[in-house]
Amino acid sequence: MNGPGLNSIILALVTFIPLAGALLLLFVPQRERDIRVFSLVISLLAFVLSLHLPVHLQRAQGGFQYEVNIPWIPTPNIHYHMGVDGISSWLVVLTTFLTPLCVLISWKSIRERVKEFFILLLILETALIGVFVSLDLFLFYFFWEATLIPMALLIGMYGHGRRVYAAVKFFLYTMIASMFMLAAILWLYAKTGSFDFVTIQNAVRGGGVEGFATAAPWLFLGFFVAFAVKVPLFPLHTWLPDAHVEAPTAGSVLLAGVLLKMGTYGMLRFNLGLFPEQSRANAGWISVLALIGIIYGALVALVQPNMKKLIAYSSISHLGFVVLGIFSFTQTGLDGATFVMLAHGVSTGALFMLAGILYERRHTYEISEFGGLATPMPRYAALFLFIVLSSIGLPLLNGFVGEFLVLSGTFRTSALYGVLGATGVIWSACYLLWMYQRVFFGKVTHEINEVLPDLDLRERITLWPTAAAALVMGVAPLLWLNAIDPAVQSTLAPLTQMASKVVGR
Amino acid sequence: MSASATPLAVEYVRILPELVLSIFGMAVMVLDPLIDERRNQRTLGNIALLGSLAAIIATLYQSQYPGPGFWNMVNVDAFSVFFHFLVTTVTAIVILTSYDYMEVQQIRAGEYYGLILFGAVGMCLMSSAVELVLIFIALEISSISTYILAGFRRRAAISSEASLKYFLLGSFATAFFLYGVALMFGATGSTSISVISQVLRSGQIPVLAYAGIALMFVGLGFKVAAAPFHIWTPDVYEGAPSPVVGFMSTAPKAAVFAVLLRIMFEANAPGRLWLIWVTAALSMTLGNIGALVQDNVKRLLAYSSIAHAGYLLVAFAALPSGGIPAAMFYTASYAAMNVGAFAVVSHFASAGERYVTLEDYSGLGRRSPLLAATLTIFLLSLIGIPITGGFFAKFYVFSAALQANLVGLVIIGVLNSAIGAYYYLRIIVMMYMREPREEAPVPAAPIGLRAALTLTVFATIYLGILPGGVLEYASRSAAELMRQ
Amino acid sequence: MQPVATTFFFYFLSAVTVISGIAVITRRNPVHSALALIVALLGQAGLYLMLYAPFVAGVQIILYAGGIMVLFLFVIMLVNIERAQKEEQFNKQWIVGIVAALALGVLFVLVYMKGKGLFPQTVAQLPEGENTQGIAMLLYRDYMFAFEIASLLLLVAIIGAVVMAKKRI
Amino acid sequence: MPQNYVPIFIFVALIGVLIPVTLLAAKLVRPDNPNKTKLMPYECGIDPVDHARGRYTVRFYIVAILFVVFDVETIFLFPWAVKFKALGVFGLIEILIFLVILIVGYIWIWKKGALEWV
Amino acid sequence: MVPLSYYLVLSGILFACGVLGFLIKRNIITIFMSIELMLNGVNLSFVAFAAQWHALSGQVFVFFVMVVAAAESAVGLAIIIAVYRTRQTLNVDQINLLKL
Repeated sequence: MNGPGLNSIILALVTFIPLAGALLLLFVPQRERDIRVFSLVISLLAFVLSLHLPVHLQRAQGGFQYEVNIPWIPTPNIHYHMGVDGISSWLVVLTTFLTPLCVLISWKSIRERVKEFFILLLILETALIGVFVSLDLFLFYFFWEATLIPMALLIGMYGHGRRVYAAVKFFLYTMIASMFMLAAILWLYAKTGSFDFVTIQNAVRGGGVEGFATAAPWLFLGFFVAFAVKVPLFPLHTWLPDAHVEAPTAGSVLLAGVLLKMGTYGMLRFNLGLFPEQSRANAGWISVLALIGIIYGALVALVQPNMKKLIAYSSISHLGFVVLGIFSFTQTGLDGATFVMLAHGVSTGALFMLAGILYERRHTYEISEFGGLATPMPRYAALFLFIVLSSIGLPLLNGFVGEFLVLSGTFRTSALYGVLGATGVIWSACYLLWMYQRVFFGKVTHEINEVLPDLDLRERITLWPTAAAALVMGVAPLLWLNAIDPAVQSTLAPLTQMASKVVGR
Repeated sequence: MSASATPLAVEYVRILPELVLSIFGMAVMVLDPLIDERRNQRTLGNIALLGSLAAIIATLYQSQYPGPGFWNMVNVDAFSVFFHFLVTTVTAIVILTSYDYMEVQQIRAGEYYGLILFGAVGMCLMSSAVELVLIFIALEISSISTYILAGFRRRAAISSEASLKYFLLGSFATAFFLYGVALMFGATGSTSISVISQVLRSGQIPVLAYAGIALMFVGLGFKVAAAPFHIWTPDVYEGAPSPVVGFMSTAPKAAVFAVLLRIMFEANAPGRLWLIWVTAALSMTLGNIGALVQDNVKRLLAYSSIAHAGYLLVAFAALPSGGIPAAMFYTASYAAMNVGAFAVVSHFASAGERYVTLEDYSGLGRRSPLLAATLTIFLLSLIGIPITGGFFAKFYVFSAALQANLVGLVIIGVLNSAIGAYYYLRIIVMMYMREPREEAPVPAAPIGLRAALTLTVFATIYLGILPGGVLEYASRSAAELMRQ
Repeated sequence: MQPVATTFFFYFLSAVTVISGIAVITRRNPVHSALALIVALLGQAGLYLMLYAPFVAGVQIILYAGGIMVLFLFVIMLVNIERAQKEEQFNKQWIVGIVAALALGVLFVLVYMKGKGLFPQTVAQLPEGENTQGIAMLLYRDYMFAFEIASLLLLVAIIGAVVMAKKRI
Repeated sequence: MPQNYVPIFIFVALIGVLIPVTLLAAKLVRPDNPNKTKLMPYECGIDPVDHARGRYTVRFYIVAILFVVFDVETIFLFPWAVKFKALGVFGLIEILIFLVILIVGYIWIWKKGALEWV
Repeated sequence: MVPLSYYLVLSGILFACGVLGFLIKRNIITIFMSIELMLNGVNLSFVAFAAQWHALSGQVFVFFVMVVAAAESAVGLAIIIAVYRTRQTLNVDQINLLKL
């Protein structure tokens, strides 16, 4: 616990301000303008407060900071235990950074049932932050489930075409997978008698848990399946394209920006944290799955007629990088993976916003509908190019730093995976630039495109922060890596000792 | 407890809730023909509500005088007070919901409230009786009153058919239960549970006891709608009036589970594991699969109650120390969510129970957002989403089973609750994501229903956020139960 | 003095009971099966007498044969049975019935075989002089609470029957 | 089989023999050549329109139920009557409670109009 | 003297008869009669065990079983009449409004 006062209650504040905002929204009168302004203020407040987290984080101290640990339910001894380290503090900032932008982007696009929309959005934000800050397995599972309902309702109520199918598919995929995680958590509780992540981690490392050796592979799989569905890893990814195409813009931004990171964060925290030797044993086939994800995602994106689906498959392939980085078990690999998580959140979030803006004008995502948009909408085209370059991985922008670190880490463990991963960078360049060329360059094919209005003030305000963040992350990654490095150090500690035992170096 | 001719005054206190309920029941019954037509429904309803609230107070008062009563027929301890409180609160909520159900369906009957109160007497008695004779008679009172209540929608043909099916299978089950009691009496020479448990714990267990337990389990399995004997549940739940179904699916089920707990654990029934294991697994799977194909909401909730009976039976297979509190907690949280769900269903069904199929529920989120929101909370609790009571109920049951390392059963349970999520989700999807078929707004929820819903929602959420207190009480009563 | 030929009476009465029991199931006309049931009940009353339970035999005759069967015959009269007779008597699940009966038979034979040693071979003499008095003391002392609750059960039965039977209440 | 029941058995045996014998004897002795008109039920000249066994009304049934329930009530009184001296005042209170509950049932039936023979 | 187990076998047979009747008969009243038959089987075994354990409580239990059977039959037959009034038939297979 570092210092009384703000530090002790900051986590509770950041997590539950959006929820309080959502409840207050119930009493705000039905006028749409007030609702939108009110939710914008709430999300900005949460963002400012969350900035406090990385700034005051003591670099030297490896463990969790701003810890709060209050017993909540005595009988199965569940504690309200929250804490943040380098990785999760920045993920919280990513969430609070994207939510105000979502509120701004859906200023005009949401017409009816506005109040319910913003209530669901704020509840979703609370649940997402909760996932990243909770250290009690039960609390983690509680927030993990709590993200399902608002997201499913957002897709189901405000989406386009086949929204019900997409919402049900999304809900069921995650629900059934998380049942396995629940079974694993139950088993751990039955054997160690507590839900607390830290105590379980010590018990596991101490070897005190009886029957752990036999059950460990199943427990690892239980956790891994739930996270793999969320990432999404190759075989379990089919829900993502449907969910993205049908979700409203704000929903896709949060879905791609943060929900996918819950899966990778879970792998980093729980799979690596609790089962180091299992993760090393399974690293082989998981990395293969990640590689397939990268290449398959990129190839399918290449042929997509629908712009939003293309971006969805691009995020599958980018997340493949993250998983590759995590299971390379090297310091740089894990640093890179965390950095790609943050960078991907910013750039893909921006890409979905851009697609949303286009949808507001033409109510379609089909690339064939657009052609030569550079002439009527020059500013929009420039921004779009900037974001595309950042997500491709142009040096001096955020994509490059992350992918470079991941690839260098992967090369160290196995050169073959490194090479195959590198092709992913080329593929992403192909489909994104080709899409950009078809949409923006050449002469205007459809006459109604001539008169499309360019970005208005509100849209510019939403997009500029993401562009600025992409640039700053590209130029000065150390701001982020200083916080991430010690956290990665502490997660990697058991693995490296174990590695030295195994490899003997 | 007096060996003398007459029981002490304190023993009358030990049956106070039953006395209060039957006095109010008789008052409602006699007043019905005396009061004139119009005002009769509301005043009788109020009297009945007063009766159930008085019974709740009587239960709290009774809880200060634990101990046996009436020559060891009745034994008041933390276990029976828990179920008394549960049954009386469920009765109060059902009476609240049926105020307006009666007017909407134009069923003009004072006996409805009388029968509910008499049924409640039977159920309360079942939880505190330790003598098989008394258990049998209490079981009969509660079953007969539910048979009649099931057939109360006299104009609808399916209602009388529902009560006929319920009656035939119910008396069939009672005959099996009786045969089990006869064999147990033959094996141990007495019908009082404490004597039976002594005999079973002491010497070699006579072979008759195995057959006796099996037959008793068959008989009670019918009443609780566990799997191999669940055929009647969907038809009866569809035919009977909705508030009655809410009553029927929670209170008598909780009372029968109390009896099962006493017989299985207190009487330390022999060879019970594989019997329960099979029934639990069967009812979970059949309940869930059956519910997947339903389009009538009441039938869907009937199959879901079969599945939940399966989850509850998983707690029976666990060790007594972990199993009993889990089972008690499960009955409490299941009662809260199911009564609430059926209260909302009874309001949506409106006159003549027309709107009962899934299509009728489309777009309800827009037509009456408040009621749809409460139904969603109950459905989420039935699925087992964390902040609701349903989650902790399943959680305790599965962790109790895990402690008795019944891993196979837990896996079936976890998979089933995953499948279960689908058909509850269909209702939520219908309500929120479909356009409403007809624009007629659903009438606003009247006072009685509003009060009932606030109570049940509060109970579901309370059990979801602070389950510690209830579970603490349950494990204390379990320890007490096991000490005898 | 050893009673004259008890085993004969036992076999006679059990034969009567079993045959009329089967007749109840197999007869097409419900009135015939009702009469067969009455004969079975009377045979059973005789068996109770053999088991030194005169009070229970008396109640059986008055209540069962006298009360319930009267009710059955009333209802059969109420429902015109001509149409009922023409309809096919046995529904399709007779296989299920046979299987269930066999299962129960196996269960009882198993119990009987296993439990053979358990029961004393002969039925001990029981002074049936004060049988009813003994039951009375038991009924109004030990089972007093069950007795009071039974009155409540009868009350519920009255309400139920009248509510269901009358056309408009 | 305790002996003092032998007279009952003789009585039952006698009934069992006498009734069938009388019926059989009458059947054997009387002339028997049925033809259609003779078998028609005699309805003082008008030809019958419906089969003999007409439908009873429900009223009969309600009376039958009440008979059964109050029959059970009397059977409960029977053992009490045998030992009411030993049971004493407490026994009396017990029976009074029992009777009061059933009288409440009776009043309810009466007020309900189930007994009217309309 | 007749050994007690003969009575048990007899009660087993009666119970099995009742179950058989319940499952195969079509007319509801006959089904209801077979339930009464099952209850009689149970009563017989109760009295037999009461004789064996010299406990009158068995006979009191039988007495209560008969009382309950009377109450149940009164209610059951009322329900049968209610069903008959709405459906004009007592054939179990035709009363199938509530199919899946």
